[in-house]
Amino acid sequence: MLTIENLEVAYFNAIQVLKGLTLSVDDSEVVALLGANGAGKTTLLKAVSGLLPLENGAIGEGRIRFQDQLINKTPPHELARAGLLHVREGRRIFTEMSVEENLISATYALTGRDAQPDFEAVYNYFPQLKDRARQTAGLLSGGELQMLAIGRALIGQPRLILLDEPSLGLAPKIVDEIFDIIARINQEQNVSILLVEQNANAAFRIAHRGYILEGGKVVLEGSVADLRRNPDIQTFYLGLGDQEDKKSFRDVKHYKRRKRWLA
Amino acid sequence: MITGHYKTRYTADEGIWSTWPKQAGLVAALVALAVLPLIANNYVLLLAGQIAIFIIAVVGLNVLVGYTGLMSLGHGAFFAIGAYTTVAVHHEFPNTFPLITLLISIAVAAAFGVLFGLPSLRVKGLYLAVATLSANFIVLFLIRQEWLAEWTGGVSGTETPNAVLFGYELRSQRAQYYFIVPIMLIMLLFAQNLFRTRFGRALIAIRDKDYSAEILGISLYSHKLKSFAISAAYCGAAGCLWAYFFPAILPEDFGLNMSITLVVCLVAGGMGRTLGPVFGTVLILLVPEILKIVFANVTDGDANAQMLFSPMRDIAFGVLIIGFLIFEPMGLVSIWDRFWRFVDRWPFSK
Amino acid sequence: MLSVTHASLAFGGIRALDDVSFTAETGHITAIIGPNGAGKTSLFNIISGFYQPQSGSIHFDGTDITGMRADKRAAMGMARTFQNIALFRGMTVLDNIKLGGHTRLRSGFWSSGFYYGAARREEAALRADIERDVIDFLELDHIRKAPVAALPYGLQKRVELARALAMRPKVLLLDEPVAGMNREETEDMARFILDIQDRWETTILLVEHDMGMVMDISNKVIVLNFGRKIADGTPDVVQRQPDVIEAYLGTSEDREVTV
Amino acid sequence: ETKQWRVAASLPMTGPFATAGQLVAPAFAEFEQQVNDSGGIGGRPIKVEVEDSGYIPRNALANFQRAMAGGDLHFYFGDSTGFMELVGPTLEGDNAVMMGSTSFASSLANPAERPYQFMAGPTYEDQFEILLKDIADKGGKTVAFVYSDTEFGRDPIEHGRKVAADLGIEVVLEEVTKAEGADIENHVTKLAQANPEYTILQGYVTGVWPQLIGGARAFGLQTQFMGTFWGMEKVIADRVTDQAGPFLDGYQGVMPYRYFYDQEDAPFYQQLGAYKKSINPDFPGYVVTWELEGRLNLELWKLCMNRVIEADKPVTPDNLMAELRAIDNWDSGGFFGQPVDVVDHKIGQGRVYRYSADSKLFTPVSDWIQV
Amino acid sequence: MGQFVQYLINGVISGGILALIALGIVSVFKATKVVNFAHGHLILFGAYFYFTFAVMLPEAAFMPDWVRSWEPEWLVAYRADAPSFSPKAAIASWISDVPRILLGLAGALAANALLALLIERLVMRPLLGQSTFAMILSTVGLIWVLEGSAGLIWTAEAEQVPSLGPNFPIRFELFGANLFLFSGSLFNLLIALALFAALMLVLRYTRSGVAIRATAEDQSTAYAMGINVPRVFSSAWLIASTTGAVAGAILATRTGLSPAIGLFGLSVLAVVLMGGLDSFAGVLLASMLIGVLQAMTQWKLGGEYAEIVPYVAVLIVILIRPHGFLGQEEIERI
Ligand SMILES: Nc1ncnc2c1ncn2[C@@H]1O[C@H](COP(=O)(O)OP(=O)(O)OP(=O)(O)O)[C@@H](O)[C@H]1O
Ligand SMILES: Nc1ncnc2c1ncn2[C@@H]1O[C@H](COP(=O)(O)OP(=O)(O)OP(=O)(O)O)[C@@H](O)[C@H]1O
Ligand SMILES: [Mg+2]
Ligand SMILES: [Mg+2]
Repeated sequence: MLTIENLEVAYFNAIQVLKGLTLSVDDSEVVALLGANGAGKTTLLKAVSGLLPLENGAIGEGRIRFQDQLINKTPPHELARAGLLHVREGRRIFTEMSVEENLISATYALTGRDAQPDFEAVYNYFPQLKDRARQTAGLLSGGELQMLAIGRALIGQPRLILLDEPSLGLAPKIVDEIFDIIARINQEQNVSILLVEQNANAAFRIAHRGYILEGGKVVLEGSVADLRRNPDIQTFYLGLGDQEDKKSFRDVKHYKRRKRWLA
Repeated sequence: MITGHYKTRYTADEGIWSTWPKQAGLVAALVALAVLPLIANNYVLLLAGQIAIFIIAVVGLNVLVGYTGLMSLGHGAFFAIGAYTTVAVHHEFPNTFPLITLLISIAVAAAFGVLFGLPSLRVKGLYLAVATLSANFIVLFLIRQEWLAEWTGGVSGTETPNAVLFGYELRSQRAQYYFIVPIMLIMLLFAQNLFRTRFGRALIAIRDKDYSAEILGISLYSHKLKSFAISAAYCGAAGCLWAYFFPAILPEDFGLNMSITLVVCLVAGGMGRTLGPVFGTVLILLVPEILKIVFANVTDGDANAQMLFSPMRDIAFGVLIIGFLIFEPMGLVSIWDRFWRFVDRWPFSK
Repeated sequence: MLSVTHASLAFGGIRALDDVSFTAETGHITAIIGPNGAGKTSLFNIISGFYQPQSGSIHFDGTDITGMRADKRAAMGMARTFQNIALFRGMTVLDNIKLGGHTRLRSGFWSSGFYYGAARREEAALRADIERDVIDFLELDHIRKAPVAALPYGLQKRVELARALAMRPKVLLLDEPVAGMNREETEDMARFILDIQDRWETTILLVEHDMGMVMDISNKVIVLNFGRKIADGTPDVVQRQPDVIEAYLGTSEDREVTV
Repeated sequence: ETKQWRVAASLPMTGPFATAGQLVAPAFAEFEQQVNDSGGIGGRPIKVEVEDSGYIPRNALANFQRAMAGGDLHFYFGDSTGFMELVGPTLEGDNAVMMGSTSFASSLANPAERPYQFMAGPTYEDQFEILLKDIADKGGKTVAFVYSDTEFGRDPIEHGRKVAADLGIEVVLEEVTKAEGADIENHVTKLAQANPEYTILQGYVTGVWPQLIGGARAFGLQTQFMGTFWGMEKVIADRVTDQAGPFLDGYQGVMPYRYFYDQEDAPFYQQLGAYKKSINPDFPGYVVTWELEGRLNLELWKLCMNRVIEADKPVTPDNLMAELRAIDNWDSGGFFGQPVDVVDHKIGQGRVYRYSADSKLFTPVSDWIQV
Repeated sequence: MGQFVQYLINGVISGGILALIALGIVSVFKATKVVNFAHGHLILFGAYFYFTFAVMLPEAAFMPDWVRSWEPEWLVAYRADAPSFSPKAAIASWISDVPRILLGLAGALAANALLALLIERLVMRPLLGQSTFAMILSTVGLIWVLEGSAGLIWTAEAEQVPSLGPNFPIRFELFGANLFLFSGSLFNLLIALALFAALMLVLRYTRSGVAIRATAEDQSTAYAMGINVPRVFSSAWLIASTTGAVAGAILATRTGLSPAIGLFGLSVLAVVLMGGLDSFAGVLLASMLIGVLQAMTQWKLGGEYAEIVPYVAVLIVILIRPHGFLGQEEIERI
């Protein structure tokens, strides 16, 4: 579905962010991508969805293929029309338009495909949105905004969704809800999902495989079950103590433990 | 070979002319400014004087637009207020000492600045730009009124006084140059100092994120108004010098055209930087003249050829502005920065 | 130190806050939690003075500050960070932090413009102060001259905290300080917050969705739902309240254990 | 010693009055060629340099100073009242130069304050006076002043009021309009309300006056429209007639000069026509009045030059201006219908012409009126 | 009272033209967040193009005679006994002008559209991703380029162009006063309002409207949603340039050709902000209000006051309503 080989990306021809990254997403698979702040996760998604040039970024080396097509230089709207939809960091809802108009805006992703937008399907996943269809989107709560962002992608009848930190700033209960729905979407719609997350617990719940990104490179990859067993992942991403129990934040030390994959 | 500039005190780290190549450059620039009139003809001095005056005004605009992030398309009005205040002061008290007039012009312009700034407490962005533009038109409208004509000369403008310093009348452009340029330098230094200390920093904070500034204890009301006042004061000073420099003024001199030229100078030079206005003004005021000289040399003053070339000059000028925005959007100062980075790292620079 | 009594706030038809009262004890960490849209940020906004509550009052340090402008409250020693990072993007880290010192400095427009003299001494003193108490403390030395816009998210959050600290606040309002951070970074931030509490006895108000952190470090937890306070107490107590679990926590804790 | 006489000019070749500048500019090149072909002045060739000002006084001042910096300058032609007033006070000592312009602003005809500036015709005030006298002669009782909100438009208004009062004519409307792109409907409405016998238009070059007259005619207003120098150009009137119909028929106005087609007893016009034909076989035989104005400035300078040189005096601005002031009973050979004097640095006469859409000519309807 | 109605009519007519000009500024703003300072000069080009295709081209040797003046026999007969300035004569002369009016309009629309595409490609496109401020200023730079180019291409000013509709005075009596208006102006008003309404409906109620608004709010997200952002940009410029061409043609018939048309366009900015940059309805309201206020001021106070009416009005309005009559307030969530 999506394969990325040896990708290098720099902003302003100066700030090198991705340094030879390789990754793939198979059909109907949920792949989690974890990594520290500034590791380049968002940059990777922007590179895939063609948004980099709008932010003075550029792909140097490397190839990105979507459904066996080379898409290094394909403009974003054509990717959307081919079924690759990007739910961006910070949700990026059109705040001055109504919820419904936000959904309509995504119908452009169906251009050139013989398909009708299915608003009801979206409202089925997210009943709250239906109640607020005519409301100005800027006034929705954080969870609803995230639902709308995902709903907007669904309108485009995607084959692959790039999902950037859907849990950001959401209450625990909503995070659960949303992740449940993401899992449902993956199963029912047969779409692949590349999920960028900081909340490893939540991400591992629904993902099949995972990658750990650090300093612009993949430092670890494997099935979710494998990753969960990795002691570094347990310490740095899952917050488990030495005995695989929950570690209290009050016990955090001033010095840092070294990560084994850096060795 | 310079491998780095080590600083041992925080004050040194905060200095502006911190490296010796920069200090040498500063001295060279000052010497050049001092000797220019000795070798230049009236035409060059006319341009130099105009540029110096404009620099003051653009520095003022920079305070508001570049540092505080409030857009204005009406600064021609403050220029006008400074100029007409000077005329009016000399009309009432013919022998006023020029620096006193300058201070009065500054004060009056600053007061108008506060008045113009009132909308900024409610209005942002383009709305503010158009509010100031409107204010500009209204000021010009008032200046043209018959009932103010005694001081303003009304529609047909008025002759302006010459500065008299200690019994010596500044008639020649050379003498005026030595009056204007030091004032410009002082005002430039003042602005530079302002923006590396508390007050100026607060303005920049308002530009970058107003509510965040507020939460740090910066009063938006008073700072926005003060910014308008300072900005207007600079333009008022420029207006005062303008009135001394030119033999006559007309209301049209200070219209939209001037306001836009000020903005263009600022953008070409680089907003929010002290040297931006200097570079921008020099570029924007000199380019049309250089184009003229070039075309005059090509055509040898021939009328028929001039007819063809004159519109092309306008086109060239517009293309220059657009080209700048596309290729050097941060203005000339970014070239300047690159230059100094190069010098500082030489011979390791590539 | 800080108390809110019967505060209500509505936007059009939406009741963002509905008769909310609570007190934050001096030197304690008080956490405010609740679902999205419950009114936590709105509560911060009326405390810091961006919105005026339609009814109710706010007392800070013994004074009634209801109706006072935001910048005045800051001068009294109130600092905060924002849910969506609100740094001055055009400036360096150092300048951002210096701005935190704004209310402590005296030099005005004239002395700033003339610089040599009072203004210069004051600037140097501020710089020394910040270097010692803020930059070293929050481990920002390596990026002090970097423009904030280019920093990764986590560091930006830390710079925002640094800026607030430079104000020497009596009370510090933190709106989702660890959102978007992974476990490791969250731990760092938790450490800083605890250290601040220790070192300056700052009163801290904390809005956060990371329950692990909230429950571990706060002394008291207040739960909001639809603008109303539904619970108030120590973390242990609140955590077990069924209506809190129902409205906010959900059952994810259980699920996590199943792994 | 200079080898050639230098003349420089600022003309508005861009900006709002570009039409005027572009029409006049070729005359300067032609003057240079014609004078040099006939041996120059006092045996030395002349050099004419033209610059664009965009009708901005400050630009014209820069042009002027650059011309001055280029060596001895013997005549300068300015392009606006604003420039003339801006440069006026600086013309002293080494900076002095004889200076004509496109402006007829009354303040420029002032030997005491403007010792080096002159005007090749009557001031706008004079022109108004001529028109009002003509109205009075014909028994007119009411008049409207319609003028643009510019210095140029307002220049003669106050004087006009006074003269009208003296002549017993009532000013029933004073209407201020934009210099270009005026809101014709409103102005016509107001004219209709005031219903004056005569309407004097002032302060327009190519625009507004034709539209205003057209609108009023279409509406059926009977008022007699009148104009001053810049609103009296046949080329414009002809264009309007060709493109929009004959509504300018009967329009009148004051003109200080004879139209170029009026060549009877006008040796200078005949020569100029012949010369133009010789260098350009397509020359249609008509020279626009705006060009005549520039040309007359140059001719006056040439006359003064010749007289100074003949008198064997040094060619200085003071000597040139002294000769100008001494012009008395001068036969221009065309421009004026009778010998003229220079008084107060101007030539205060003109007469009223009327446009006929049939013949496409402005023909005189009054005698030369002296003011 | 009758006089009042007269000036009201005059004001509404000029308000219609203001609205038509404003339309172009608003549509570019809606799509790109750029306020086009050069819109007046786009209109100026429209006017010159109209002149070129409706006056200059028909006079060219290779054009058939009927383009310049269409005189079928029935028209000659119809006109035969009409007195000059009568409606009949006006209609007849308009009919004989129809071919060149159509040619002029078609030419102006096409040429202006081409010009706009050029501007969009060469100036605005390279600035994509730059701050809107830079884009706005580049339109200021465009003013010089366009003005210079116009000066280079056309020396023709003070030219008259045929009016779009038949132009004869209409007289009627109301409240005891004799009122009049020109049929040509009425025709212009109708064209302006029709264009305005059409565009407003398209943007409000169609999918394209959503695309345009989405692009305005967040270019890159709109792009990622499958919206062809560059196409949206060029369409916005196309709308502006074609409505601008019509506005130019109308202005040229009303006030004659002159570079002042460019400046006139600039003053419409005040109207646009008064209405609210992003609201068509608000801008229409503001246009009418300014038109009427200006007419009333001209009537009661005279021309020098009329000129500053828009500026005073916009200042007052945005002090009371910082986003104009109907402009949308940005939601800033802290
Ligand atoms: N538009 C940009 N211009 C310049 N640098 C950028 C830009 N966007 C990101 N960067 C830099 O690239 C690096 C990686 O950023 P990116 O947003 O991809 O990280 P991330 O892994 O998504 O982090 P986070 O978890 O904070 O979202 C950071 O150092 C950031 O400063
Ligand atoms: N400026 C505003 N205009 C209108 N409504 C607002 C505004 N600010 C907040 N609201 C509304 O008030 C309610 C409370 O919002 P608030 O931001 O305080 O929630 P929160 O608890 O901070 O949520 P989150 O956890 O998502 O940050 C929400 O319904 C929101 O839509
Ligand atoms: Mg990211
Ligand atoms: Mg919140």
